Amino acid sequence: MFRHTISELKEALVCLQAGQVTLRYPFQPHPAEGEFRGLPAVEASRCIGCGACANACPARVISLEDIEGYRLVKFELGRCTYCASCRDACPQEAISMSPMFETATGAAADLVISLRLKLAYCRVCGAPLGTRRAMEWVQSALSETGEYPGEMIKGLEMCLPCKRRQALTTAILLEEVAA
Amino acid sequence: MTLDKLGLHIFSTLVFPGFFFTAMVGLFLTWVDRKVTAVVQSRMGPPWFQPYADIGKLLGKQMLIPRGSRRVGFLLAPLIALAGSTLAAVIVFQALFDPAASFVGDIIVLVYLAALPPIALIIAGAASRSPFGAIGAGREMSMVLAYEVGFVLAITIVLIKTGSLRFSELSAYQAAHGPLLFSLSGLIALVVALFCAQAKLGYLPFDISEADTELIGGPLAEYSGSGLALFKLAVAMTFFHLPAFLVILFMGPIEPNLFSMAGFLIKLAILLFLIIIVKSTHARLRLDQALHLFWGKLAILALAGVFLALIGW
Amino acid sequence: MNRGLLNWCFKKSIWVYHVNAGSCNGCDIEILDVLTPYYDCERFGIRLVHTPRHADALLVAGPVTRQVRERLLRVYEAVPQPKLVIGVGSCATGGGIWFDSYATYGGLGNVLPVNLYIPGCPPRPEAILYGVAQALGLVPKQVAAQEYVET
Amino acid sequence: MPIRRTARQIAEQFAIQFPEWMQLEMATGDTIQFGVDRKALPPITRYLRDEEQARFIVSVGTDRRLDAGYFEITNIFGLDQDQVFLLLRTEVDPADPNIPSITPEIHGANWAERELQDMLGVTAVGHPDPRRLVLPDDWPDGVHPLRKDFAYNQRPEIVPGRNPELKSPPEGSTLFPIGPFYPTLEEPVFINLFVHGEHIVGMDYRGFFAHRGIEKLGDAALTYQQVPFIAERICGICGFVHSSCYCQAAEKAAGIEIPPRARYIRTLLLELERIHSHLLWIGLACHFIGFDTLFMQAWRIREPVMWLTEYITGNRKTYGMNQIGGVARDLPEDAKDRILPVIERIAAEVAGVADAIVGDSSLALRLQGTGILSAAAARDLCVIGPTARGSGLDIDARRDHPFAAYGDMEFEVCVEQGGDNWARTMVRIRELSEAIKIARQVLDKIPAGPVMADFAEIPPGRVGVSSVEAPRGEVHHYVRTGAGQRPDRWRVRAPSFNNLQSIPALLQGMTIADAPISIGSLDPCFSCTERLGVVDQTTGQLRIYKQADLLAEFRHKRERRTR
Repeated sequence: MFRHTISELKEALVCLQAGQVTLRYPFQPHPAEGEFRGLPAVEASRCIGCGACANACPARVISLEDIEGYRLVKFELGRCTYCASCRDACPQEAISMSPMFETATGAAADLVISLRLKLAYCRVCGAPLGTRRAMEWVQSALSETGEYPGEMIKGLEMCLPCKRRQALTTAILLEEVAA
Repeated sequence: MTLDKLGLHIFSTLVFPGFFFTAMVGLFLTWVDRKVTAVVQSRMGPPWFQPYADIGKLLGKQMLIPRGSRRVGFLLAPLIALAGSTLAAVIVFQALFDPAASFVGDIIVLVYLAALPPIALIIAGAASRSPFGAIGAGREMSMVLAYEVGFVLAITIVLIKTGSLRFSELSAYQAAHGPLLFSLSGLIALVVALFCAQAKLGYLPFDISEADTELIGGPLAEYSGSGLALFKLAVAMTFFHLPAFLVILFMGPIEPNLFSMAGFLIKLAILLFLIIIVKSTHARLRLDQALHLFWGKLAILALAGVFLALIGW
Repeated sequence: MNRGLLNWCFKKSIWVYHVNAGSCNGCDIEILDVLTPYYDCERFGIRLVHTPRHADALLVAGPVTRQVRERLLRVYEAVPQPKLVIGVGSCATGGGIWFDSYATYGGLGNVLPVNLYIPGCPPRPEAILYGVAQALGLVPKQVAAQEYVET
Repeated sequence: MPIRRTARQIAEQFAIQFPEWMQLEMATGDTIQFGVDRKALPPITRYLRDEEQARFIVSVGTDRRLDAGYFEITNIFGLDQDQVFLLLRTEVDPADPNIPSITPEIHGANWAERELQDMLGVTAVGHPDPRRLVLPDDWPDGVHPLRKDFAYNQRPEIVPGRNPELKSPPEGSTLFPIGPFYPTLEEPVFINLFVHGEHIVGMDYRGFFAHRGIEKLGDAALTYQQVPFIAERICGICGFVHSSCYCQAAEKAAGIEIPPRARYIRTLLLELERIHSHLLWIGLACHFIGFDTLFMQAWRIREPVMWLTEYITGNRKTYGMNQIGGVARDLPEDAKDRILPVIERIAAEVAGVADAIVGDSSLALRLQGTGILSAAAARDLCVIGPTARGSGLDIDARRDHPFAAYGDMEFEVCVEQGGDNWARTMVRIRELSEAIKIARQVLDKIPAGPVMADFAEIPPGRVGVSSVEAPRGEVHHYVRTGAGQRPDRWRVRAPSFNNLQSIPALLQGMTIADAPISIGSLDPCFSCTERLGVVDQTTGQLRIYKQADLLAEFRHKRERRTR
C-alpha cells in the first residue's frame, strides 16, 4: 500500500513537472524547421515539359499529354508522397518543396496544378516534337558549346521521319549528281 | 394535494433542485473533471462549455436503433437511468436546501434510486444484443452485486452510529457529535463508500463494464443521439449528487446558512478532487480483480467498520 | 431545439471515429498525436470515440483496400446523421503511391462522399488540426487549383 | 558458445550431410544458397530445426516461368550463431505447382506458405490450415497476383456473397469479435475470440485488411531508386527500417559498398525511430488498459523526437533519406547540437516514466502473468524482436547479423525471462536506454566523408538478403535483381508477420480483458505484415521519351545535390 502511494506520487511528479505544453496552433503558427518537404511548388515559367519529374515520381503524380497544340503537364498532388524526387530530377529547378502543409480542402481538385506548354512542330511535316521551350533550351545549350554547326542545331526542329527522308533525299541527290 | 403544491413538486423534480439544476451543475463538474485530467496530462483541455455542447449535439442527432435489438428495453433504459438519477438528486438536494422535506428512511430510498442507473445499463446492454453489450451487461451485474455490498455496509455503519436513516436526524447527530468522519468507523465507512462511488460512477479503475478499449463502451456501444445523451446526463448528475450525498453522510452537519453552504462546497470539492485523481492515475482493473477487491479487502474493511461502530468507536 | 443553438453545438463538439482503410500507420499515429498534449484537439471539443454510433465524423486514413471496403461502408452506415467524412493523408485523398494497385480502390472519394481532405504523407499533426479548424470555419482554405497556359 | 563458422565451412558441411539433395549455388559473405529438390524440403527443415537451431525466416515465391520455365520457392533460414542466412532454392514445375509443406515441422512457416498459395498459386501439400490468408474474400479463385501474367492494375471482378472462411466456435462457447475496426488496434484486423463468459477458449484470425498490393506496382513504374519510397510506406512507424533493409539487400546483391558516413546516418535514424516507436508503444499499452495519463505523457516525451527527425530529414516519419548506395542527403551541420539535448532530455524523462511503471501496482496487476508465451512456443513460432526477447530468446539482428554501423557499437541485448506482458514491457523500456546509448555513440564516432557511393548499373539475376532489427523485431528483405531498372523480386518479411502468429498461444486461458493488452504487447503492425512488398520487373514502356542531354544535366544536378 505504502509503495503504491509512493509510485503514484512519482507518477504525478513526472506528469506535473512538464506543466502544460499545448501549443496554441492554429492561432499561433508552428512552422516546420529545417528543410521540411511540404507541398511541391512549380514555377511554371521555368518548366520545359521534359517529363524528368514524371519519370522520377514514385507515386506517379505527374502526367504528360499532348493535346490541342499544348503539352499538358498535370500534377495531381492529392496523392503526392512529398519525397522530393521530382525536385531532384528537374533539370530546370522549376520544382521546389514549399514549407506549406496547411493544405486541407473539400475538393481533391484543389490540389491539381496543370501547365499547358506550347508544342514545337516539325518544320516539314508539322508533327509535334515536344515543347517549344525544351527545343529552345536544347538549341541554346548546344549552340553555347560552339561545337555544333548552326544547321545541325536548326535540324533539331525536324521529326525523325522527316530527317531520314531529308537525309535520303540528299543522298539520292548526291548519287544523282555523282552519276 | 392542492394544485400549487403539485406544481411545486413538479418544479422541484424538474427544475430545482431536481433535473435541470443537477444536470447543469453535473455537466459543469464533468468539465472540471476533464480539465483536471487534462492538467495531469500536461495539456490544455476543453473549454468550460464543452459538456453542454456535447449533450446539446447528442440531443440533436439521429438515434439509431440497431437491427435485432429489443426495442422497448433499448428505448426505456436511458429513461430509467435518467429518472433514477433525477429522483436521487431531488432527495439529496432537498436534504441540503430544505431539511424540513426529509422523511423517514429517505436514505434507504436514495440508495435504491441510486441503483437504478446501473440497472438501466444492464437492461441497455442486454437489449442492444451486441456481444459487447451482452458482456458489458454481465460485467455490470457482477459489479453491482459487488459494490452495493460495500455501499450498504458503509450505510449500515452510519445507521449504527446515528441510529437513524433520515437526513435531518443525521445532520442533527453530526451537529451534536461532530462529523462521522472523525470516528474510526466513520472514516472506514467513508473510504469504503468512496471506492463504491468510483465504481458506481463507472470511473477508472472500475470502468470495467464500459471499458472503451475492450468493450468499446459495452452497454452503450450501440447507443447514439439522445439515448446516449440521457445516459451521459445520468452519469453527470450522479457525479454531482453522489459525492454530495457522501459529504452529507460523513462530513459534518448541514445547516441552511451561507457558512455551512460554503463548507459544503469545499468538502464536495475535496471529494471530487480525490475521485478525479484516482481516475486519472490508474489502469483499469480486470473484473476478477475488482471483484476480489470488493468482496475481499473492502468487505473485510467494511465489516471491521461495522464491528467498530457496534463497540462505539 | 433552437436551430442556431444546435448548429453551435455541432460546431463545438465533434466526436470522431478513426478508421484505418489500409493505411500504413503513419496517418493513424499522427491522428493519435493530435490528441496528445502538444496538440490537444480536445481544445476544439474533438474527442476520439470507440464506436461509430457515438461518432459525428469519420476520420479515414488509407486508400481503401478491397478487403476493407465493405466493412468501411458498414461503419459509415452505423454513424448517426448528420455525419462528416474526413480523409486523412495522401492515400485517402488520391490513393497515394498505390492508387492504381489491384488491391485498392484508389482513394476514399471513390467509395464514400467526402467532406474534407487533409493531404500529407503523413500530414503533420498541425495539418490535421488546421483541416479540422478549417472545417469549423476558424481558418481559411489555402489551396486552390493552379492553371498555367504558356502565351 | 559454439565456434562461429564461415559461410564456406557451413556450405561444405551441408554438402557432406545431404550430398544427393543439396547443390551449393552461392556462398558469399553472410549468404549461402543451395538448390534443393522439393521432396527434400521437410527432412532438411527437420535437420535445420533440430541440429542447427536454425530460425525460419520466410519463404519467397517467384514466377520465373518467363526466363527459366518454373516457379522458384526460396526458404530462408537464419543461422544466428554463425551470422549467416541460408537460402534453400526449390524449382517447381508449373504443370504441377506443389511443394510439401514444412509447417508441420516449423509452425512459424504457416503464413508464409499460405501466402504462397494465395499469391503465386503454389500449393503447400500437407498444410494443416490451408485457408485463404492474404487475398480479399471477394477475390476470384485461381487468380494469383504475383504471377507475371497478372497486370498490377487489373481489378478482377467481385465474387459476391463470399464471407471469410472462419472456424466455428467450439461447443458451448460464444463469439466475441475483435475488429475489423477496434479501438486498441490502430489497423483493421479481424479476430474472433471464442469465449466461455469472460474466458477465452479459442480464437480465429482474419487479417490482411491492409493488403495494398505493393508488389505489382513495379510492373508499371517503380525503379530501383523509387522502391525505397514505397518501402518506407510499408509501415508508417518503422518505415526507415524497411527502406534501409531494401537498400542493404540490393546493395548486397549488386556488390555495392556504401560510405561509412552513410552507414552511421542509417544507424542514427534507425535508433531515433526505435526511440519514438517504443515510446509510442508504451503509451498505447497504457491506453489499452485505460491508463490514459501515462499514454499522454509517453507521447509528450516522444514528440521532440518527431520534431528532431523533421528537422534532420524534412519529414516526421517518412524520411525519404535512403537510396541504394547510401543516403540522399547529409545531416544538417548542427545535427549533433540539435540531437544531443533532445535525447538527453528523453533519457531523463524515460527514467522517470520507467520508475513510475515499475512501481505502479495497478499496471503490475494487469501486466504480470498475462499473455504468457513460453520460450519453447516462442522458438517454434519463430517470433522475433521484443516478443522473443521477453520470452528469454536471446536474438537481435543488430548483433546476430550486423548491418549499418552496428558492428562498431556497444550495446546490450535486453532479454527478460517472464514471457508475459510485463516482460515484454520491460524489454522495451530497457531498449529505450540502449537506443539512446547507441545514438550517443553514433554522434561521437560518425566519420566525415561522402554519403553516397558511386556505382554503375545493377547487374541482373543476383540475389541479396538483409535483416534489420526494427522496433518490433527483425525485418527481412530479399531482393533478386532484374534486367532493366527494376528488381525481379523483392520480398519483405515484417516482424509482425511472425509475431502475430503467436496470438493463439498468448490468449490461451486469458480473459477478454487481457486480450487487447496481450495482442498489443506484440506491438503488432498489420500494414507491415500485409504489404507483400514485391516488385516485379517487366518490360515496362517509358511513358515519355527522354533526351540524352536532359538526362545528363539531371544526373549532374543530382550529384551536386547529394554532395
